[in-house]
Order: sequence, then C-alpha cells, then structure tokens
Amino acid sequence: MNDPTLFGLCGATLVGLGLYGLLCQPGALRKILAFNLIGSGVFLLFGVIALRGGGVLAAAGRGIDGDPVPQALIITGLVVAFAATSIAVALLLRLAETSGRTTLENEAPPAPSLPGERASRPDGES
Amino acid sequence: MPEFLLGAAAFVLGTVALGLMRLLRGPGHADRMLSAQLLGTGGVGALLLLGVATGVGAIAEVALLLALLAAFASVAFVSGIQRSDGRGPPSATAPAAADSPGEHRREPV
Amino acid sequence: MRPALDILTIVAVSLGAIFFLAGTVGLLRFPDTLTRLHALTKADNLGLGLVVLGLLPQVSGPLSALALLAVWLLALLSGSTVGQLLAGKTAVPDPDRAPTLTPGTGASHD
Amino acid sequence: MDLAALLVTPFARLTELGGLLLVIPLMLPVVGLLLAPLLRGRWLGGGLLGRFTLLLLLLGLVAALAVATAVLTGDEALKYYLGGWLPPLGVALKADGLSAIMLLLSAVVILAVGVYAQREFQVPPDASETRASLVFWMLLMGVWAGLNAAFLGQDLFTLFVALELLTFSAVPLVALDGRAETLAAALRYLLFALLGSVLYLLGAVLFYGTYATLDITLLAERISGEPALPPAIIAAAALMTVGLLAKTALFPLHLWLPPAHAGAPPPASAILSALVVKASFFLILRLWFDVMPGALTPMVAQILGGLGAGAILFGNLVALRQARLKLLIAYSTVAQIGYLFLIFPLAARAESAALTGGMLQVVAHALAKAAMFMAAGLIAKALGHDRIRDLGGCVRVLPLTLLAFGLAGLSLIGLQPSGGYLTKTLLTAAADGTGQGWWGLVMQVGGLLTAAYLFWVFGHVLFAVPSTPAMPLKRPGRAQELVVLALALGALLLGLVPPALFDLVGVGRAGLEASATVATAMAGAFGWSKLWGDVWPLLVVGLLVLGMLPWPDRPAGGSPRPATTSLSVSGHWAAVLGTLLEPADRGLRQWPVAGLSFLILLLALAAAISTGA
Amino acid sequence: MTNALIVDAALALLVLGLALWVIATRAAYSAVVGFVAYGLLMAIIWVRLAAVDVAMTEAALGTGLTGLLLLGAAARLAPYETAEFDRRPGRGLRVLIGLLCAAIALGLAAVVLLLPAPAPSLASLVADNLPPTGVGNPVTGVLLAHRAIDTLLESVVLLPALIGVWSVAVDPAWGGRPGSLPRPPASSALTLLAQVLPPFGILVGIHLVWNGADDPGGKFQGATVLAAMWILVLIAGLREAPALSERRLRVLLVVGALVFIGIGASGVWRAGAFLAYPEGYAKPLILAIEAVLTLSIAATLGLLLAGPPAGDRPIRKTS
Repeated sequence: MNDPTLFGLCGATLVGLGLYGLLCQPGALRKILAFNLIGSGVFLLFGVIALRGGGVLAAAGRGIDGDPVPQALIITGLVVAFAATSIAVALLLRLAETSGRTTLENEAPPAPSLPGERASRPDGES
Repeated sequence: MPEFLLGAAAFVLGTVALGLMRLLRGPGHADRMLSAQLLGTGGVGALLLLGVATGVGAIAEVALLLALLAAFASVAFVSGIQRSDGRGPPSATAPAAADSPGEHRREPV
Repeated sequence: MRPALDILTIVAVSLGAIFFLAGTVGLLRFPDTLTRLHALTKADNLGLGLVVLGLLPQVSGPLSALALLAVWLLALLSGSTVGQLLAGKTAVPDPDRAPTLTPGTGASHD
Repeated sequence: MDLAALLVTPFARLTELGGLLLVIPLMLPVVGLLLAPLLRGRWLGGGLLGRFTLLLLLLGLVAALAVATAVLTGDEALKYYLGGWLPPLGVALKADGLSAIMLLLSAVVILAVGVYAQREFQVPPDASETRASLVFWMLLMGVWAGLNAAFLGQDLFTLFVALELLTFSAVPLVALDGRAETLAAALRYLLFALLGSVLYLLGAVLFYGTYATLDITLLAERISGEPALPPAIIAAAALMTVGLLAKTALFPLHLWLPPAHAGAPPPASAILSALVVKASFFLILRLWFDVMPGALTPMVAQILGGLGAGAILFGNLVALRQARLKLLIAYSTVAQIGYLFLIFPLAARAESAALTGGMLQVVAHALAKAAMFMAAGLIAKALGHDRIRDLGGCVRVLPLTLLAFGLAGLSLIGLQPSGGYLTKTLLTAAADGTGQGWWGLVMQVGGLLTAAYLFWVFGHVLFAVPSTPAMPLKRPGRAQELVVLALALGALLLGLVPPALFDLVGVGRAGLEASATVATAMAGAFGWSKLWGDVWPLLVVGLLVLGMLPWPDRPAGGSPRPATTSLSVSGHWAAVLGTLLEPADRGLRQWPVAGLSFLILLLALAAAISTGA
Repeated sequence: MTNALIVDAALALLVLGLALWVIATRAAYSAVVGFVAYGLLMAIIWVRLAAVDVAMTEAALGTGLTGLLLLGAAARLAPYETAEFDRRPGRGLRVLIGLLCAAIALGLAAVVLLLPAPAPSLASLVADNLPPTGVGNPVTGVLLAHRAIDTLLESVVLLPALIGVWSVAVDPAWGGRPGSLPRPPASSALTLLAQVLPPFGILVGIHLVWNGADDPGGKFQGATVLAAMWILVLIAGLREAPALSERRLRVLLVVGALVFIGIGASGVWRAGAFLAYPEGYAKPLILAIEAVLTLSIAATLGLLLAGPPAGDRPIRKTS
C-alpha cells in the first residue's frame, strides 16, 4: 500500500462519515458541515487519482506533479462548494431569524381546514 | 538532511496534533480555538519543513497563505464568540433593527 | 561552511520542535484559558521562529529566505493580535460575556 | 412576402452555422444573467429587466428552433469543440435529437413564464429595482443557462457545473416570498440536491480514475470495449444514478419536492416542475443510454421502473388528499415523474416506443404542468387563497383560466389527442409487446387517479357552495390567461403534430423509428370504440368522485361548513386509503427516512449493476 | 521514506479524527472549530499529494473564508441550538444508517484499492498541449485554455449564488449594505491588524495571480486572498461595506465573466473557435482574463461572506 492509496482510503471514509452526519445530525448547520466533509472526501479521492496519474510521467522522467486535469477540476469544485455553503448558510440564518427553527423536520402537518390562508403572499409580488 | 527535516515535520505535526486534545476537552470555545491556532502555527512550520525537504519552493507559498488566512480565521473566531454571547450586531445595523424583522436582536439563551 | 550550516539547521529546527512541544504541553496542562494562551503564543512563535531560522541556510535564493521570514512575521502579527483580542475578552470579567468563556455553560453543551 | 424572406434568410443562415450554433443557446442566458444586475431603472413601463429578458428569450427560442431544424434536416447530431481542443483534453458540446427537443422545450416554457411574469415581477413606479424582480429575472436566466448547459454538455464535469448552476438558481426562487415555510423548503431542497450533486461528482471522479476522460463519447467507446464493467464504474454508475434521482425527486426521494414546488411563486413553480427536475432526469438518460449503453441490466431497469410505478400510484393517491391546489399539483408532479422511469424496463426490447413515449411525457408534462401551476397562481391571486374546498363559484370569475387548467388536466389524464395520450399508448404498447403488461396496468390506474383528483377540483369549482366573491381580488392579465391557455393547448394537441417531426427523437441514435411509432399510435386514436373504451372508466371515476362532494343544498348556506361532510361509499374507502397514505408520505419525507431510502437505493443499484457485469 | 509515511499516516488519522469530531460533537460551534482545523490539515495533505495549486485554494478558501462563514453562522445560531440534539432520529434508525454508510465507505475503499494500475492519465497530453497556451503552469493551462468553459461557467455560477444570498433580505433592506459580518467592538489590536495585513495580502494576491501563469497559484487563490483582506478591513470597521445597489459594484461583479466571454467570442473570428486564443496571443489574453476575473471573483466571494443587505438605508429612488 503506497501513500496515495492511504489518502484514498481516507477519502472513502470521509464520504461515509459525511453521509452519516448529513443524514443523522438534525441541525442544518451540522448538515452543511457534513456536506463539506463529503465534498472534501470526494476531492481527496480525485487528488489521489491525480497523483497516481502523475506516476506515469514520473516514470518517464517528466516531473512528478501529478495529473493537472483533476487538480484543475478540484479547484473549480472547491469554489462551487463554497458558493453552495454560503447560500445554505444565508437561508439557514434567515430561517432561524424568522421562525427560530434550525432543523429540517417536516413542515407541520397541514391542518385540515386552513393552510391555504397564507398562500397569497403579502410581499412576494411587489 | 531531507530525512531529518521530514522527521522534524512529522514531530511538529504530531505534537500539535496532541494539542487537539484541548479541542476535545474544551471546556470553552476559546480553549478549542487555541488548539486550532496551535495546529495552524504547527502546520505552517511543518509545511515550511516539508517544502525545504522536498525542494518544492511553492510549498512555502502555501504556508504563507495558511498563515495569512489563519490570522483571518482567528479574527472571525474572536468576533464570533462575541456574537454567540448574544450581543447583537453593533451600531452600523442597529438603527434598522426596529423596522426590519430580519435583524431583530437575539436573546441569549 | 556547509556542515556548520547543517548543524545550525539541525540545532535550530530541533529547538523549534521542542518549543512546539512545550506549547502543546502548556495548552494541555495549564489551568485556565489565559495562561494557556500565554504559553501558546510564546511557544509557537518561538518554535516557528526557530524553525524558520534553521531553514534559512537551506534555501537557495534571497527571495525564498524572504518568504520564510514573511511567514514568521505574519504568524507573529496574527498571534499577538489574537492574543490581545482574546486576552482582552478574558481579562475583563464582563458578566454579559462570561458564559462562553467559563466551562460548561453558554453555547457549549458539555 | 418580403417580410417572410427577411425572416427566413437569417434563420437559414443560422442553421448553416454547424456546431458553432450550439454556443448561442449556451451563452445567451449567461450573457443575460451577467447583464441583468446592471439594468436598474423603470424605463419601458416599469420593467426594463423583464422586457430585456423577454427579448433574450425570443432570441433563445429562435436559436433553439435553429438547432432543432439543423439537427432534424441534417439527420445527425451537431457537435462543437470548445476552444478547438478535442476531448479528452477539451470539452465538447453536442446536440442530438434529445438535446434539441429539450432546448426547444425549455425555450418555449421559459418564454411563456417570462410573459406571464411580466406583470408579477415588474418594478413599481416608485422604485428603480425591487428584490423580487431582480432575483426572479436573474435566477430565471440562471435556470435557463443551467438547463441549456446540461442539455448540451458532453463532459461529465461540465455537466456537474451545469447542475450546480441550476440548483443555485432554482433554490432561491423557492424562498422568494421569505416566509419561514418556504425558507425551510428551500433549505431542504438545497441540501438534498447538494447530496445528489456531490455523489454525482464522486461518480464522475471514478470515471476519470478508470478511463482518464470525462467525455461522454469517449467513455462510451471505452466502456463498450470492456469485457466486464470494472468495480469503479459499477460504483460510479450507482452513485451518479442515485444522486440524480435525488435531484429528480423520484419516489421515495421526493421529500423536498412538494413543499418547494408548492411554496414557490407560481411562475417559479412552473419552471421547477416543468423543467428543472427534467434536467437531472435527462442526465440519467444520458448516463444509461449514451455513456454506458448496454450496461442497463434487467435488475437496474426493474428497480427504476418499480420506483416509477411507485411514484405514479403513491403520488396520485397522496395528491387526492391535498387540501391546497398548489400542493395537489406538486404531488401530481411526483406522480408524473414516475412515468419517465418506465422507459428503463421497456427500453431493452422496445427502444423506439419507450424513448419516444418518454420524451413525449417530458414535453407534455412540462407544458401541462407549467400551465397548471400558472393557472393555480391566477386562481390564488384572484381568490386570495387556493383551498380546494372553497373554490366554489370561481368559474364565474376565471372562466378562461379554469378552461386552461382543465385542458392541461386532460393531457395529464392521457386523453386523445394529448401528449399524455401518446405517452400512455406508446408505453403501454411497449409493455404489452415485451410481456410486461403490469406497467401498462399501473399507467391505467394512474390515469384514473389523475382523473379522480381533477374531478375533485372541478367538482368543487362547479358544484360547491359559491363561497368566493363575484369579483376577483385581482383580475388576471389577458396575456397571462392567454399564455396559460396556449401552454395547455400545446400539451393537449401534441398528438396532432405531424409524425415526421417526431423523428427528432431518433437523431444521433441508431435504429429509432419514432415517426412510425407515433403514426401507428395515432392511427386508431379517434375510432369510436377506442374513444368510448378510454372515456367510460373516466366517467365512472367522475361519478364516484362527484358522489363524494358536499352538495350545496345539503349544508344550506352554513358558512363554517361542518368538518365532516357525509361521504358516499366510494368516498369512504378513498378516505381510508388516504388516511393510511398520508402518514406514510409524511414518514417517508422525514429527512433521516428519506436518507435511509437513499442509501438502500444506492446499495441496491450497485448490486443490481454488478449482476450484469 | 519511512518519515514521509509517518507524516502521511499521521495526517490521515488526524483528518479522520477531526471529521469524526465535526460529525459527533454536540455543540455546533465546537464542530466548526474542528472543521477549521480540518481544513488546515487538508491543505497539508494536498501538499503531500503534490497538488500545490489545490493546497493554496484549500488554505485560502477552505480554512479562511469557509471558516469565517461557518464560525459566524454558528455564533448566530447558538441561541436556537438547544433543541436540536433531541431531534436526532431514534437509535435504531441511526444504527441502520450508520451501518449502511459504513458499507458504502467500505465499498468505496475497495474501489480505491481496485483502481486500474498503471493509472490512466491526461498528464502527458496536457504537457504536450501546453506550449500553444503560452503558460507554464499546467493547472492554469487546463483551467483557462483546455477546459475554459468550466472556468467560465464556474465564475458565472457564483453570481446566482450571490443573488441567492441577497434574496433572503427583507424587502425594505434591498440595495442596502450587507449586514452579516461580525462587528467586534473597536480594538487597537484589530485595527492594527486590519491596517498591516491587507497591503501585504494584496501583494500576495497579485503575486499569486501574476505567477499563476507559470507557477502554482492563480485567480481563485489570489481572489480569495483579496476577498479575505477586504473582509478583514470591513470587520475592523475601517471601511463601510458598499451598498449593494451601487452600479460600480454591480459592474465589478460581472465584468470578469463578460470579458472572458468577449475574448472567447472574438476567438470565433480570430482563432477559429469559441474560447480559443489566436496564436501567439494566448498568454497575454489568459493573463488579462485572469486579472479581470480575479477582481470579479474577489468581489463576489467577499460579498458572499458579507451576506444579504441588512437595511440601513432604503432603496434610492433613481432611474
């Protein structure tokens, strides 16, 4: 077992851990953290693939920097993950401010008669 | 020499990792952050050692970035624990608090 | 010349590593946040400084050496700032803010 | 005549651009998205941004038409290498028949939504920009950009970025009104969709790790050359499929869809239901039919078909129990998504009928559902609520809107000559032809259940105590009503389109006889016996449902109607079934339970793929 | 190489331990602190994986900006957090989900061990096709030439994300200044830091972008540093955040992608393909795109952190 494989196994474990956190932690912020863990596990696997891909080059004596294509894609992916995190955080903060909720359990079961009351929105169409 | 530097990097990393015990034990957020900060400095040190050991100059730049942004994260932390004390955002947004439901003051638990 | 520089590197880096160890021990053993903070900032600044000092003879150009020094200066600056900010908070016994810094209360649940 | 020439010549030039033509639909919405934040102000009658968007949408429609024309007349897929770099290094764009259909469909639906939303999202005279208007128009562009990129991309990573563009644009639309419920719905949607996309990305990573390319064509070549699928590819296919299923909200992963689609402003709901869930479905098609053709094992096909059947039955039954019109339509979407997944078990031996039927369902459902959501929006605007039991008398207020709603409903039920009819006929024929008649049975039951809830709505509209004011709170715009009607008519008359045009489905795909299949299906559509055979079950359902309605003469004029109206016999068992299913639905939509379904599905798919490997 | 192996094993174990902490600890704030430490270690791992460009991005984005974002969120959510823990799914469900997650992790681990060897790779293809792009850093070559469309779409993706963040504002606040940044009370230490660090950081950012053509670094890393410095100045209160309706700000947000598309479109006439560069002009054009994109991305990242407008001034009546 060489070291990139070690990190590959680490990435696989991170995906598993993150999945568990995303599904079992009730708090939305914890779910956001868990999503980031899954993401970094995936990127880590990609990084391992990049390094393995560089092995061919190293054997041919052309540098050891790994395969640049996955590296470029990981950078793109990191930025996208940051954008996702920031939207999620903004929604969550607003949700907490308006309702005090920070979890994602089902909406209250619709009362038999009137939940349509609030269907017309007060300021949505301004 | 590279072997010694790598060994030193491993040692520094292992040491500051031990410091993460503080993360587990707490008891306050500040203590937890201290262990992260130690990890930051230690990580920077380990990166510098790695950079020289492997002869890749750009690693020093990673260390530079890490040091730069670690300062930033610490500031975020210090401001953050003030917020978690329940002190609302000060002056700049306070006047609006009355009429915008979005920025009402949060009460400490 | 070379062996002397190598010895300098070995000594300085080893010393630096020991300071890191000291910082860790301080962080783990000292009784309260403030003393931990002091142990930490002193130790890791010195540790990093010694590591940088030890590495200086090993790098090729003046630019790399400058980068090393810059890293250390940055760490010093941010370390002292954060130290001050934290210490400022810890030193003033403000009842409003006490919860997060005393064990077991505030937003931490353990 | 000169005018015609003036219009036709540039169009012809456009279709001769070849692959470069594909850059236009890819970049047009992106440029719109980038220019939108600069267009502050209230010139052009309070809607500079809206008018600008409309202009772009018209241009986009022309571009999509040009792509479709070029693909259909050239009878081969358009391809373009961005930057002149060939895959595997570069990224290719490709429009085969399916892409062309999707491009055209999204251009049409988004244009309709754009017309509808002019009124709702215009800037009031005393401001230069409002939150809702900027957010809506920009994100509409964002959704459009994401859709077109997803339909044209040939690179698994580019498709990932497209999916994220789509998600980031769609999620804030859900929470546009800022109420806590919609914020929670948006957050749920976002987190579940992110789970889907990160697993999709993991799949793409494994593809790259095995073949060092992300280009669909190259991957297909390499995979078809394999004696057996490597383990990484099995894992990748399972991860990508289940990730995309989560984004498509296929039962039982539909936890986020009903609150999100029902809570969004009506034009946004229309886009979300009609198009956004279809993009991830489209990528599932791409994965199984283009990236790994031949790897679709019978087990996988049966799992996907089974989930589809579950969606049809479950979604329709739960829809029956909804008290609010928009939620009913949202659950109807859950059900209608199910039909799409019947393609998989049928495609193995009846690819023409399955793919053509599936694409027809995509188109027909998109048109009909967009029409229904926007009609529901007009109803809610005019009445101030969308409670089904209080819709009585609203036909007097909104005759045109309700007509459109009903016509769109006919397509969902699957009556001649709608797109829904063609879908059902083609898929049922395929099911019978391949000895899997049970899928046809599911579709029959689904159609009847759809009819039941539409009768339920119309029963209230026509016969319930007129509790609505004679004058609407807000009269819908003429353009709004017309555009809804046009979409509904589009869905209803899809079957009358000349069959030759359906050959578009088969471009870029060997051995697909779409036009012949459609022609056969339409040939017997209007025979009396056929018509009667299709209509009488609906009449029976209609009678049963109307029997459940509270008749106006019974609780005479009592304004707070008693909670339990006396039910007919049929009403009783429907109520029993409903009371059983509603908690089941609520349970399945619990986050951890949905997560459990997700994990089980992932492992089951991996096992099913490896049975054939 | 034993020392290297020890470093790697220690890193892997630490990262896993921290991930476990992030998942399992009770208080969200502690979890976030753990996540910041985790990001730090990931940066070191990227160095070990010979991906220095990624390490820089992770150090800047993963540790710095994400840290600020999540720490701020955790602090603001702390008052609401108490009830969360009781809403965990039941023990049986947790065990079941845990087992399935473990199965998936094991499956993935098996897949990792079974990846083909020798590993297929595009590395030599990139190396062969780097000269026409004129840049020396293969990662930059891939991002700006071979796969330019990804980079373009990705810089576009940031805009809906920003609009999504803004969209949660209350209507009267629209167009005002963003209000999510922490505002600690004025302190001399913070002011000093916010005065000393930014010039240095800007230097580093420019260096990263400029050098990114040939050495590790590039627009994302540079932009992240610039954004962090800007945010630091805002947090310290040395500058006021701009009102989000300002036209200059809006232009800054979109100019990068527009220039990118413009240069890409000119490629249709000058170089035969959309997003292609005319021969001999590739490097200056790439540098130009990088420079403008850096500004746009930095502004967008900063505003993503700064949050939705918070209503200190109503929208101006202009036209």
